[in-house]
Parts: sequence; C-alpha cells; structure tokens
Amino acid sequence: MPQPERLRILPLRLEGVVLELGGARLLDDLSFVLERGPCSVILGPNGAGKTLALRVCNGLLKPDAGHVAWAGPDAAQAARGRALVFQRPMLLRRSAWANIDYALRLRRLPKPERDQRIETVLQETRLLPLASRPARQLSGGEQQRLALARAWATDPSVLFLDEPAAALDPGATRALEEAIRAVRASGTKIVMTTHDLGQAERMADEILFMHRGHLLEQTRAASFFTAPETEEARAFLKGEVL
Amino acid sequence: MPQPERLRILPLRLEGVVLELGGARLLDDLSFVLERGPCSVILGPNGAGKTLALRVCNGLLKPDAGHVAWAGPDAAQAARGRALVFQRPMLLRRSAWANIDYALRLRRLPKPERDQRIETVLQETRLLPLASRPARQLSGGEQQRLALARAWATDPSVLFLDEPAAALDPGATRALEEAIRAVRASGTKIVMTTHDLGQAERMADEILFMHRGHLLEQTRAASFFTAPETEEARAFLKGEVL
Amino acid sequence: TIATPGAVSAEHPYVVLAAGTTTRDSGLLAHLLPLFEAHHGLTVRVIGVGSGRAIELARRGDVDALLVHDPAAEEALLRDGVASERRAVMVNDFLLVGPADDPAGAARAADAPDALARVARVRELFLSRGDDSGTHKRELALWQTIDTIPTGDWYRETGSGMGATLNTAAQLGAYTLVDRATWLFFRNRGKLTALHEGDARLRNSYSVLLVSSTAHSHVRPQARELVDWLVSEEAQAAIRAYTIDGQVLFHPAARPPAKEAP
Amino acid sequence: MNDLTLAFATALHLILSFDPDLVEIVLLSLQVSGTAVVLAALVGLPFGAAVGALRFPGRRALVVLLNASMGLPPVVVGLLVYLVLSRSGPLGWLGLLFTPSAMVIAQTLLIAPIIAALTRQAIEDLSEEYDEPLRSMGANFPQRVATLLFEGRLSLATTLLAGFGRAIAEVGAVIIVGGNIAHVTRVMTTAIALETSRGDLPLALGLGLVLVGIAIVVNGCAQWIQEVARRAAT
Amino acid sequence: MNDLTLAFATALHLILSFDPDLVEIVLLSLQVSGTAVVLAALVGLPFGAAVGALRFPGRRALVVLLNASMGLPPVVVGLLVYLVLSRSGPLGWLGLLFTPSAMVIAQTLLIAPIIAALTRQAIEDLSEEYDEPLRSMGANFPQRVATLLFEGRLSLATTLLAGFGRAIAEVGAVIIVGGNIAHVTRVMTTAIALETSRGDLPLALGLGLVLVGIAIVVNGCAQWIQEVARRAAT
Ligand SMILES: Nc1ncnc2c1ncn2[C@@H]1O[C@H](COP(=O)(O)OP(=O)(O)OP(=O)(O)O)[C@@H](O)[C@H]1O
Ligand SMILES: Nc1ncnc2c1ncn2[C@@H]1O[C@H](COP(=O)(O)OP(=O)(O)OP(=O)(O)O)[C@@H](O)[C@H]1O
Ligand SMILES: [Mg+2]
Ligand SMILES: [Mg+2]
Repeated sequence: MPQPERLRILPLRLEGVVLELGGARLLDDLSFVLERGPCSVILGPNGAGKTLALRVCNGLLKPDAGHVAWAGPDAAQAARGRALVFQRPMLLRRSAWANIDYALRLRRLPKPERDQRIETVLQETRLLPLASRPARQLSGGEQQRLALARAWATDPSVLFLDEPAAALDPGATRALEEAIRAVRASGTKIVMTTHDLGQAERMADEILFMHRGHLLEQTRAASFFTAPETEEARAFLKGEVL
Repeated sequence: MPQPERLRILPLRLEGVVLELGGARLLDDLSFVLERGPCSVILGPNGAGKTLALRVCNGLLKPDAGHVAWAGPDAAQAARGRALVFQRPMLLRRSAWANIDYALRLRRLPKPERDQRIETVLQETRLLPLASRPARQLSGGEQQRLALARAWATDPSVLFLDEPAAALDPGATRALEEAIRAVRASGTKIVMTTHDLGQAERMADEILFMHRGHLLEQTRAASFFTAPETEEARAFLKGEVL
Repeated sequence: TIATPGAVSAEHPYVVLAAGTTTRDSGLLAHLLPLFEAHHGLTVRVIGVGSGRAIELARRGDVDALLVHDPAAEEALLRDGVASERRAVMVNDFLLVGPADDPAGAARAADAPDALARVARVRELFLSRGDDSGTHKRELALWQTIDTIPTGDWYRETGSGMGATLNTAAQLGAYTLVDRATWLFFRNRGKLTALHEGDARLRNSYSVLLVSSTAHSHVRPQARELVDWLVSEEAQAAIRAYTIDGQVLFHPAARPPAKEAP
Repeated sequence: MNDLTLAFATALHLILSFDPDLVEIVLLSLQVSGTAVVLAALVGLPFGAAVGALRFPGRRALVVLLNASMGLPPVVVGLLVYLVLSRSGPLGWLGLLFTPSAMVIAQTLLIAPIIAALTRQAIEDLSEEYDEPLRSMGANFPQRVATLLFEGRLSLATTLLAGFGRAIAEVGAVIIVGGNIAHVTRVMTTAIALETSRGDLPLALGLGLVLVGIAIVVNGCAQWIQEVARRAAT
Repeated sequence: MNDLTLAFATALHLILSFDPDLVEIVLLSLQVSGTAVVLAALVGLPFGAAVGALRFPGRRALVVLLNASMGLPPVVVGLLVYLVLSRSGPLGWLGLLFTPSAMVIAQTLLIAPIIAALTRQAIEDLSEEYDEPLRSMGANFPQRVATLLFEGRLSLATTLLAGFGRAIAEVGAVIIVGGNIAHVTRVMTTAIALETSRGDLPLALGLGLVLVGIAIVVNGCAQWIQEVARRAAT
C-alpha cells in the first residue's frame, strides 16, 4: 500500500451528543475525543449504541443535540479521510474487484493506481482468487473481508470497523489483526467495536465502554481489563447478563 | 417451553452430495450422517461450504448429485421438524413479537399457546423489552437473538444454527450457550457452525470439519481438538492461513 | 435556419386539409386526392376530424384548407376573416337508420320530421351524436321543426363520431341519423337498415374553404390549387364516379365554371 | 397561452359551481376505475407475485408476455370486450354492453396485466432476500406469496396507483364498450374526448384539469392511508 | 366469436403479405414510441431516482403529485402540446404540429411521469440498504443516484417497459398532435382507431393483434439484452 501524507482530520470530538429515534433516547450525552495514534475499541453489550455512535461519527446520523467536530479544515476533507466498514456489509451487485474499484473511483484515483491497490488489498484479505466473483454470492466471511478490503484500499486517515471479525475464521481473524497492526503502524487511526474480548485485549490501546446509550468509561486498555471502574463494565467482562 | 413428543426425523443422511453453482464445484462428494443426540458443530475456514451444506440439509438448495434423506416418513414432516437460523438473519417488516408470531402461525398453533411461547423465548433472549420494536431497527446482536428466538419458539426436532453467536456480546453468548445446552437436554438436536473455537470446544459433541467443499473429518469433539487427523485441520486450529 | 417542415417541403411540397371524418372514412378522399397529387406535384395531408374541431383548427391557423359540412359555422369563418374563400363542392344526404323490424314504423313516415316524431312517440331508443357535428346539428334542426325537445331514457347522446355511434346503434338496435357516405361504407351494420331517406330536409352540402393568408400569414399558398381543383370538371367528375355497391355517395355541386366573385 | 388561462378559469368555474352533470361524471369515473383497480388487484397481485416468487420452465417467456401485456392498446381491449359482450357475442345475453359494468370489465382487463407485471418485478426483487428464510420456516407457496405481498405493500401501493392512473386516464376502451352515453356511461375522459371533437378546447382542458385534480386527491388519500397504516403497525 | 377468428386471420394475412403500408406504420410507431421512451428515461430516471434518494421538506407532496401524474390523461397531454405547438401557440413558429416530432413530444410528456414515479419507488426501496454505505464511501449525491440507478437496473428495465407499453398503446395524444395523416403521422393505434370508426372491426382487431405482437417482440428483445448484460457483467 502506498503511504502518502495522510489528511489531518483528528482529533474527533463528540460533545453532548443526544440521539433519539422512534421516541427512545438511544445515545445520551455522549462526549469523547478520539486522538491520533492509539487503537480505540468500543465495547458494550448488544444494543448499547456502538453502531449508532459510529454512524454519528461518520455523519450518517445527525444528533438531536450536541456536536460532532473533526479537526480538518472542512467537512469534505474529513469525509474523504475516513472509511467505515459496516457490521452488516453492503456490497454492490458487481464483482469483488469492481466493488473495490467503485470506492477508489469515487476518490478519482487513476486506473493504474486503482488496479495496483485493488490487487494489494485482495491479496492481503486472501480474496484474489475470488476477484471476479459476484460480490453478493460470496460467503459471509468472504463478504466481510471484501468490505474490509474496500475500506482499506481507500487508505483512510481513520478506519472505523464495526465488528470486523464477527464472521471470520480463526486464520482470517489472525490475519486481520496483523493487518490492523500494520495499518496502524503506518499512521492510520483505528476505531473498532468487537464482542471478542480476547481480540479487544490484543488490539486495544484504549477502551470506550458503552452501556444503554451512555459512555461509562474511556480508559487505557490495560487498566480497563484489570480494573474496570464501573459495575456494568465488571459484569460485562465477566460475561454476565446485564 | 413445552416439550411435546418430538417428530422423529433423524438420522439425516447426506450421500455423495455435489453442488455446483456458477460453474464452480462448491460441495464435492459430501457424505455424513447426523444422529439424534450429540451437538454437531461444523467447522471450517471461510468459504468452506458450511452455509451451503446447511442450506442443502434444509432443502433450500437441490444438490446436483447425491441424496439428502431424512428419516421421517415424508418430506413435509421433516420440514415441520427442523428450523434454521441464518448467518445473516432475515426479519420481517413488523415488530419483534410479530416476527415470532408469524413463524408460529405457520405451524397453526392456537393464539394462547403462541403468546405464551413468544413470551418465553423473548424472555430467554432478553428481548422482551423490545417486543414491540420494528424488528429491522434492532441492533445487529438483537436481530440475531430475535432470529434465534423465532426458530426456537417453533420447538424443532433439529435446530440448525449458522454462526449464532457472531454478533452477540459476551453475556449473550454465555446465555446462548446455556440455552443451547438446555434445548439439547430436552431432546432437540443441534447442528451449528461457529468460528469461535472456544465455543466449539464448549458446545460440540462431534465436529464436522469442512474444507473447500469437502468433509475432511467427522469425529468426536475431544479427539478433534487434541489430535486432528488432517493437515488442514491442524492448520485451521492453529489459526493459520489455509 | 431551422429545419421546419417548410424547408422539408422544398422536396415534397404539401398542404394540410382538415376534412370531415365522413369524407375520409368513406374513402372518397383516398379516391380523389391521388388524381390531384399526380398532376400538381403536391401532396395533401388530411386531418380527419369532426366539423367542430376542423373549424377550431382553421381559426388557429393549423390547417390550410377545410372540407366540411356545417354552413352556419362556415359563414362565421368567412365573416371573421379566417377563411378567405368558400366553394360548394358536393352534396349527399342523411338517412334515418334503425332496427329492421322498425317498431316505431319510421319507414312509413311521410317525411323526415314525421319519422322522428314516430320514434319519439313510441319512445324507441334513438342515438344522437351529441357532439355538435354537422350531423348532430341537422338532427337538432329536425326536432325543432316538430317542436320537440327530445329528452328521456329513449334519447341518448353518444358523444362520439359517426362510426362509433353506428357501432353503438347496431348493438342496441337503436335509431339514428347518419350520412349516406358513412352508411354505405360502414361494415358493422348488424340489424340496422335504412328506414327513411330522400327528404329535401336531409340534404347535406359540403364546401371547401381556404384559410386566409391575411389572418394566418404562414398558410401554404399552394392550398389554392387544391381548392380550385376540387371544383374543377375533373374533380367533380371523379366525385360522381365514386360509388360503393353501385350507389353514388356524393353528388357534385360546384357551380359551373363562371366568373368568380372577388 | 391565453387558452391555458381560459382552461384554468373553466376548471375553476366547473368545480366552484358544483355542476351536477360534472359531479355525476366524476362519480362514475371514480366508481368505474376504482372498481376496476380493486378487481385487477385481486387478480394481478397474486398472479404477479406467484410468477415473481416461483421458478418454473417457461417462466422467462411468461415474463416477456406479462411485460408485453403492459402495451395492450385500450382500443384493442375495448374491441375484444365489445365483441364478447355484443348481442351476437358469447356473453351478449348478459346485456352488459354500454353499461358501466362493461367499462369496468374493459378497464380491469387493461390494468390487470400492468399490476401483475409490476408486481412480478417487485416480488422478484424481494424474494431474493425472503425466499429461503420463508421456505426454511415451512411457509408453503401461497403463504410465501401472501407474505411477500405484505412485506412489499409500500411499493405495491405505487403499483396500484399506476394501475389507477392508467384506468382513470383511459378513454379508448371505455368509449367503445360504454358508448359515452350521456348520464349512463359518460366518464371524465369520454367527456373530454367529446369536447375536443366539438372543438371546445378550453372546456376539454378544464375537464382535464379537474381529472388531474381528482387523481391528486385520490393519490393524496392513498398516501395518507399508507402513513396511518405505517404508524399503526410497525 | 367468428369476429375473433376473422381478426386473427386478418392479422396473419397482414403480417404474411408484408403489406408495405403496414410496415411503414409499424416502423413509425416504433420510432415515435422508442424515441419517447429514451427521452422520458433521460428525464424520468434521474428525476425519480433523485426524489427517491433524497429527503427534503415537501417531499411527500411531491411524491403525491408524481404518483398522480401517472393518471395524466393522454387527451389532456395531447391538447396541451397542441396548444403550445399550434400556429397561434408559443412554439407555433417551429412548425412541429402534425409531425412525428410532435407525437414524440406528447408521448414523452405522457410517460416521463410514469417512469419517474415508478423509479422513485424502486430507488426508495433500494436506498434503505444503500444510502448510508454509499455516503460513508464519500459518494456525493449525483454519484449515489447514478449508483442506485445502476444497482436497480433490472427492476428499472421493467419500469421502462411499462413506459414503452403505455406509449405504444396510446392513441389520444398522438391523434391530436399528429393528426393521423396517412404516410406521415399514422401509427398503429391511430390506424386502429380509424378502422374502428369505419366499422371494420376485424381489420381494427387484426391491427391490434399485430401491435400486441410487436410489443411482445420488443419485450423479448429487452429481456434478451438483459440476459446478455447479466451474463457479461457480474
Ligand atoms: N432506527 C432506529 N429506530 C429505533 N431504534 C433504533 C434504531 N436503530 C437502532 N435502534 C436501537 O438503538 C439501540 C442501539 O443500537 P446499536 O445498533 O447502536 O447497538 P449496538 O451497540 O451496535 O449493538 P450490537 O452489539 O448488537 O450491534 C438498539 O436497542 C436498537 O434497537
Ligand atoms: N450462489 C453462489 N454462486 C456462486 N458461488 C457461491 C454461491 N454461494 C456461495 N458461493 C461460494 O461457495 C463457497 C462456500 O460458501 P459458503 O457460504 O457455504 O461458505 P461458508 O463455509 O459458510 O463460509 P463463511 O464462514 O464465510 O460463512 C464460497 O466460496 C462462496 O463464494
Ligand atoms: Mg452494532
Ligand atoms: Mg457461512
């Protein structure tokens, strides 16, 4: 992967974000700062609001109150500098290759560079043999890997991953984790959710723990796993029903 | 959950099943027998053909060669006795409650019994507070739990689960595993896939290991994890890229 | 310049004639116009519409000439300066048609008004065009001569062209007034038969009108050739020669070539 | 564009004066086309959904025929119904020709294929996602069709509105089988055709505007019903 | 049903004798309606898709208008185009009245709303799944619309076929602005109307059957193109 000067769009600040949908308050007074560098992992039980928080960060949902502020000079630049892999990946009705090509053409990359990047990311995600397959016919894990490859190919400053390993086999999970480390080393900020606590421990520099629409903790990973501050986090780590 | 006399549709025999789609041989000479009793876990890397195998078992795909035979007297009875939770759950555009009710009405259960069963399974999956929510607006993990609850409510003789815990939080995963054990104890046969090797070890009585459309092993779980027979299984267990 | 039909007509000059549906549907124009086109290097584009719509087309300057049968409206066009010239071309006649068993006894009527009166008396179903066409206006005039305002279940307005009205009458076994040309040409008669004809009050005269180039500067001057030809010996003879089942449809009515009024 | 102003004025006058003839014509239009839509939906929705959800040999040819049948000319449908209902036709003894019933039959035949063809496409799109899950739940074919119709109800509403639009705007078929008889079978479109042939363009256009207004009101009501239904259920 | 047999015989005879007049009329029909579909698609697809993909105040009212516009009566569209193209109308100087161009304009106006309304519904259904992912990839609004149109191409093909069906079957508008002039503006439907008013029902029906046959051939070709495209791409 080429490593050009990345867009400086961090830190990302959320201040007092409130989101209400269908009459329920789904995100309540959510405030945090995501800095350059550390890999931030959002943890929390099902329905905590992790996916909603990622959508808010990416400008896909407008909060009913509060602010979402990127550091970049303008919103367009921030949008170009980030990528999001959805929990339930959306693939276009075309080949795996063309799916990635689509994302790169949106960034107006010239054809030779596009081809080269696509090949690289397909190789990394072990999808190269499936490059010409219709994306929607791939298996669950293959689809998730393709969505990841597509986001990755755009070489973002910030990469949001919503449970990227949920459908991956152990080998792919390991490869993913290695890839994430490499990407991070090259200066890309990683923000991810996961339900695999082992993975969270392996990957996270900092943990954001969410519960029922609230951010209960934002701490260094080591201290979260050894000494969680809140009752909820303790129960969550023990795999207790919250 | 009521525990009526279950339909005797096992064992299920696959013999020499071959499946070709889009010119590729995706399942090749697949033969196995699933007996009553043990929890069978299908393992294998992404794209091995696990989901396709489950679809073939459930009569959703017709094999190009080979046989799929249920023990029951007729196909309709076999169909009534099984349930499948998809890797990517399909929920109807109605409330969570109505989604389960739909499946039960297909079985012509009377309203009081339906209501009672729905309440039980929603309780078990901790979805009762969300019962009246539009199912498609639930979070990823909530959707997966609802799909599980819907299959479970029909009280099948065989319950097929395609990566049931992929989107679940640790607490829900634990609850799921306990529930599966309870269901199994009550006489329901469980056939599931998972990428969580820990879960496979905890749950499986027997392992079916698939690789590139072939069944490489069908052995007792203990022996699979301690002494896998094939090179591929060894690599898979070590999390190596296959 | 824009490729208007005018530019196209450099190769294929044409004029636009709005003609009563009868003259088109009866096949008369298909018989007549090729004779004209052969010698004048000019094609005639026929718009087959009811008289009311034809008059409207002329007022807006969308056609170059008219062939219609509505004397009152024609005079109004001349008066308003929309048409610069009007020439009688031909006549035919209306007839009363109805079910063959003729429950009203219209066939035994002394004259046309009497025939209508008999229909009204027994309240047998009568279909009126109801569309302000020349035929409709003539029918209303006939009712007026017997001081009857036809109303009730037996009198129905079809609001359609002659052909559609005949299709309806054939099915319902109703009486209706029809012009001879349409009647002779019409295929779907069913049990309908001609019951009364030949009355002077059933005369139907057709005129050709030239749309004034003062009112509408863009009308094609060649239209005059068509108007002149329609009243020429050749055309008049051809009109007389046009028969169906041995019956003459239209009788030539142009006054013998004389000095035209200015 | 003086004519247009005149047409609007005419339309306004027609509506404000609450002309009883106009009211009669409007009601008949709504009654005929409304009934036709209901009948066509009863046939077209299940049939289209069945073709959309089922795979069988010859299906592709059937889809071509179904799509082609959206191009059935009203005049042809009108003529066919006319021949069947005519005194000498097989159903002549019913005496339906030149009655509103005949118009309903013609419009139903005209729009049922449209509803069926558009439904087929909508249901085919849906069944990609729904078919296997429903089958795995043990839903039989009629149940799957019913479920798909219900799940696609929002886009099928647009299909029905397309059918309604075609019916209410249609003149070729109803004028042949209805005869445009004043006070019996005269509807909005045949009245417009009549005024056009009379050369009274402002009145014709005015009536046309009233018809468009009716279509807007009907569509507004449909939308409103949908909103209410959406809010009530899920 | 003797008439029907006669009509089939007539249709067969017309086709087999390869009547040059018929060929001319068929070709003009295809040319006029084909052009109208292309033009209407150029307007209706992007417009419908934009309304389907965008949320803005007043959108609901626009959707009602769009759906209602499927009920625009051909005669009204014909009259409006006539008034505009008439010599005394604003565009009279173009001299387009009673030419095939006028017929193309009228049919385009008639079917563009249908295509737009059906497209809106299809794209709205799709955007539920696609909108956020596309936005997150940084696709701007025109790019999203283009992508949704491409992803929905199979169901939009049916929409275009619905528009084509409406155009090729339509008579009310083309007869007003075209004038049904032999060899110039006579198309299948106006020819059918003419034979009907002449009372030559077998010939009218025969022509109608030929028209239906044409619609089937056109739809068959469309299906075939889709198959080929589907196999070539993805
Ligand atoms: N459009 C919506 N309308 C109403 N409620 C919604 C909507 N979208 C999400 N929710 C609710 O908001 C809550 C948070 O959803 P979210 O998807 O963020 O959860 P999550 O933390 O990502 O959970 P999971 O781990 O299961 O993916 C859930 O209870 C969900 O049901
Ligand atoms: N309709 C189809 N046409 C062509 N290929 C297909 C189709 N469906 C699945 N495949 C291919 O078949 C292979 C097996 O798919 P399957 O979904 O069974 O994998 P899996 O074992 O469930 O993998 P995962 O763990 O990722 O869910 C994959 O490589 C997939 O791309
Ligand atoms: Mg989530
Ligand atoms: Mg799978």
